[in-house]
Amino acid sequence: MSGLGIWNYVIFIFLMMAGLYMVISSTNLVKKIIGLNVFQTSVFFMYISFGYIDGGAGPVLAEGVTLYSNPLPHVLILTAIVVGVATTAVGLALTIRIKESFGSIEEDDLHKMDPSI
Amino acid sequence: MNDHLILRVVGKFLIPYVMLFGLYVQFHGDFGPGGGFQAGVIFASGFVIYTLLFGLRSTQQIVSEGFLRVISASGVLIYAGVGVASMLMGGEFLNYNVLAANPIAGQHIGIMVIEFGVGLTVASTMTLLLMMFAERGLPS
Amino acid sequence: MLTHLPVLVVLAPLLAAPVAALMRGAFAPWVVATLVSWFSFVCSLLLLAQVSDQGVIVYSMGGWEAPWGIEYRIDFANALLLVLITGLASIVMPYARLSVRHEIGDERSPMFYAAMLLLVLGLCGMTATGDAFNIFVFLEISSLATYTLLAMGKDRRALTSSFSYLVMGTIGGTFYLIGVGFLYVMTGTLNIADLAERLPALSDSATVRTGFAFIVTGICLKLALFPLHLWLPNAYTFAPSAVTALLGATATKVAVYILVRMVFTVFGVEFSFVTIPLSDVLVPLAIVGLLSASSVSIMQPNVKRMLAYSSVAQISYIILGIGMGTAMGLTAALLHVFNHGVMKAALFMALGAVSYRMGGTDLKHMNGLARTMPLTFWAFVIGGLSLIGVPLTVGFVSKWHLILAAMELGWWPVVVVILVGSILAVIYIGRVVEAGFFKEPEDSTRREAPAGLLIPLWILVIANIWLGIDTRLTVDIAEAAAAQLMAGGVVR
Amino acid sequence: MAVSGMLVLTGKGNKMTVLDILSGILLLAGCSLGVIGAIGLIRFPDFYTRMHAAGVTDTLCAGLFFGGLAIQFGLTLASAKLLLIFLFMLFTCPTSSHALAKAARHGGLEPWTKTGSGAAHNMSQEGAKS
Amino acid sequence: MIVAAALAILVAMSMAIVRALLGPTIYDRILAINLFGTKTVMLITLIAALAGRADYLDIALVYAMINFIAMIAVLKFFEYGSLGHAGSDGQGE
Amino acid sequence: MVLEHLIDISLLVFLAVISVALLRIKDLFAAVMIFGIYSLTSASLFMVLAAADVAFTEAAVGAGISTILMLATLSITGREEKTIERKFKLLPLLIVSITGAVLLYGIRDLPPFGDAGNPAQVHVAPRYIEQSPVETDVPNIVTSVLASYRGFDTLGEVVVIFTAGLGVALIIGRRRRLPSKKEASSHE
Repeated sequence: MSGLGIWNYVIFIFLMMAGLYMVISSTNLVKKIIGLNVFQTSVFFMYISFGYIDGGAGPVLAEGVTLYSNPLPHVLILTAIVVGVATTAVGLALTIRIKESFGSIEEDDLHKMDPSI
Repeated sequence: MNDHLILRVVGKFLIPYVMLFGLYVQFHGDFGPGGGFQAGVIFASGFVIYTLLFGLRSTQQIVSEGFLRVISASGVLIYAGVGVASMLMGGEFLNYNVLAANPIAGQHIGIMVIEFGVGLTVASTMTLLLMMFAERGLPS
Repeated sequence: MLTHLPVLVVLAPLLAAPVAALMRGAFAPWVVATLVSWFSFVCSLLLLAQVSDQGVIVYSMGGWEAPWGIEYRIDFANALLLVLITGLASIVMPYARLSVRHEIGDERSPMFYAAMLLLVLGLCGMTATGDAFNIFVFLEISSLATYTLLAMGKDRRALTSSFSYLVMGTIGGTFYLIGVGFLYVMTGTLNIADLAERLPALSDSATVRTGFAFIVTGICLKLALFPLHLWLPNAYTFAPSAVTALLGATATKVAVYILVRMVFTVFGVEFSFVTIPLSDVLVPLAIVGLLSASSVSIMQPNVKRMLAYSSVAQISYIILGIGMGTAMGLTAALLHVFNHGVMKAALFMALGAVSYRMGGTDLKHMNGLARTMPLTFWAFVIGGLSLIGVPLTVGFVSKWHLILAAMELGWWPVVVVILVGSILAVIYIGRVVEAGFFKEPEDSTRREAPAGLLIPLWILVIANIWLGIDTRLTVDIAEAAAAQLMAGGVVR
Repeated sequence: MAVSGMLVLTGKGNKMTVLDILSGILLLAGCSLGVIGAIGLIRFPDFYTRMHAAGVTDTLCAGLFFGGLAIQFGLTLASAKLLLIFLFMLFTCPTSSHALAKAARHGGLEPWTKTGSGAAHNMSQEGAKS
Repeated sequence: MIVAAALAILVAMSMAIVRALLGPTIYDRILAINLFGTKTVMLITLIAALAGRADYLDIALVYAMINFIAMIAVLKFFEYGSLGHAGSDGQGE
Repeated sequence: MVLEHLIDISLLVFLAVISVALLRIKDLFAAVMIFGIYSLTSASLFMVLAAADVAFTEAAVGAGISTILMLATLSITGREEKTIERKFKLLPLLIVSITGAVLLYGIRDLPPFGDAGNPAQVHVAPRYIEQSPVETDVPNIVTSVLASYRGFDTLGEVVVIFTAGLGVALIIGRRRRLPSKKEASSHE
């Protein structure tokens, strides 16, 4: 089981790094935001795995169930998902304005227009 | 989407059920998965479908942006208001126990009202977000 | 009512922000914002008094006691920070009226003030809370408000600067989240005091160390420590003046506070400076950052940008103090957090007044300012002297303590670096002063900034001098805070 | 995951009733339809044929599958919910398939023919964008 | 039996992903995503049955709904280039 | 239990494949759609990990709202990512490798996956599970923790949403478009 657990975490880290790489290396602003989302989602997986118990039911009380998984990470991640979508919305709004005032959403183009960006 | 007649008909038919489902999720959140946030998003998707099928202007005739802003702010105020009420009634901020004679009843009232506040803010803000994004996309 | 003080500080802007957002025109929301920030300021002052009377104040949200619910835990360090944030907010808000009308326009003012209130709310919430995850939530509130406010600048580059801050800030916030997750999985708690109790037994764990690394890196992104500071200069340069004044003075300071709280309270001095050689990382970065940012700021043609780089340098001083890992160093760091907030706000407000009259903040706009806008200019000069660290100003107090702390450790090269940093500050402030006194203005008619800008500005300038002469208040509190933090801060 | 899962489903039941067998048949039929549709999605030469494979099987596959599960759940709220989901999909799946096909036709995507297969393959994204 | 069902769904999902990644036209991707969505709904109902929780079926319903909305949004974007557009009749423009 | 692991592993592999595809794809429209698949898959993964509420939210938010907002953005900004010559970027790769290596170091000492005796499962959480029916009488523990025990976090969450709405309204809200903007956008 522990081997499987480690395998889980390794994939989460892979996803995290794929997201982070997308954020840092893409020049397109929309792509950056997608990357941010991927990055954050993989962190959410990590949290939920922290609260997972083998054979534990979802934390909704039911007859005859004694083992529940940990509700606290779920609560935290609910909040974090909301934060993520809020950031996404503001980021996309900024992207629209950047497109309207610079005519491009490619970081390279923006940099060419104004080296200080 | 005038040329997608079938889509329009089916979509229009589904919208009330989607919103009903949103209400179900809102008030069933105590017993199963769901709650104010999810309900708000689902309720907002009713407006999303309408906007997609019939255009932004039609949606704006149903709900104005100003109205949505009021709702969005009032959700926050309702939530914080529960906290203030519990402070005024002698408990800590957001201590629902003091809201009723019996702590359990107080918790029920508190959770119900704040979930309602969450639902209001989320539903209105999500609709508002979509409307603002769609507005920018229309040819001016 | 006094028992509710910790939450009232945060609650007032929380209730006011939605109300302000719904108002019409520019005047009503401004009144609301100003009154609310004054109210919060009074609350924080009372809170500080309460802390010095009764020691640590604990307030359990929802009546659920600590590890299960969220608690607010106020000691000297956060009381001091709360006074700084709300105090500066209550000075910047009155100041904002004219500059917002000038830079934002009446139409968007209500939402602008609401965003300012949300920023204050987020910063206060981060400072007051005693829960590691609650910090993240309020961090994101303040960040979202910041992204919005930064994008309000007139220059179109404000948008790109805001976007890059959004990306960096989100990465920083997520790093912090990863770190807190690692701590949670090892201890099962999110409460800071509880974490502090449980972590020492786990100092060997690779997971805890990784958590530490991620938390520190995430916060350092937010506080713009040297190699991670790239978002800051543009953000400060293109933001509206009122926003720059509030942000430049408070946002990074709160991040510093979170760093201090994490390093000293949660992980403890033992873990942070002995098990993990934090000093070996922070001190070199701070020194390089200090020298490079100061040098870069000398070359800036835009005074606002120059001050932004100087902010990076000043943050390096603070990090230097933290990196020493001693009570003296921490005292100096906390002092500088407070004092730098006061002086940077004054400087940015003075620049806002210049931009209000002259239409820009380039060096050429400063020409002959001593004649055209003498009051504004003298305010700038005093702020600048404070930045350099001239005696009788606040800047001197904190630098003096920093030098004392370095000498206590026998770090003579660091003392030299601090002095060199001050000399560099003399050069970059000197350029502006030279332009103001000796260059000919294009139009030498006297056009002082309006009283609405000058009065708040001069209140801060007087605070600069007063706190520089009467050092008892700040130094005592900072020393008490440092003592509490060094002791682990877990005072049950 | 709960240990109190449905015993029959996990194969730990001691007796197989007629209903179990029926539900098994429904499940297997549904799933094989799903796989067939997916294979079609991969193997067929152009969009319209793929749509034929996927769109046609999709609803029936879901219907059979839900029917199988509903038998397992018995006459409870769960079966009612399954029925609701099925009804929802019954309306939406064909609708979206129809809309998609129509959009593709309007977008200028030509059906594949044995002789003119090149046309379909030239239909790159740039072409479809118009 | 249930294992076979789960396997079948997973295989179908993986094929849908392959089609979504390969394209070649954008319509193929949309179709693949639609198929993927319905298979996800089936997977969720399967998980709900495994856990014996009727509550989880609500989530399957949300999936079906989101799938439909995303579908309309994609089509709308694709045909009209904007989400707020009313359509070819120009109503309300 | 084998079946759940099977589903778990398959979903993880799907996610890994999708994330690589997202990195490589050039058409932003396709990227957004594939991101939709990513969200749906991640929501299924949350279901497998017994987090129904999270799956609910992720499906509604990630696959629903985020995707639609991204599509709305693309309808304004255009859907092609500029094809630049693929420069080999050393710095991002370096940063990512270092971060990944630190994380891999960090998971060495993690408590065993899914064990009921982990510190996180024995310290704070049991109170929620045992006392929540008594103290709040709400069967869904996630709701009771969300709304009561950690209600202040949720207040923060609502404020976050409100802030996002306010921010977007300030940034792209309806107002007269300035002619200078159009000039600026026309010179490309």
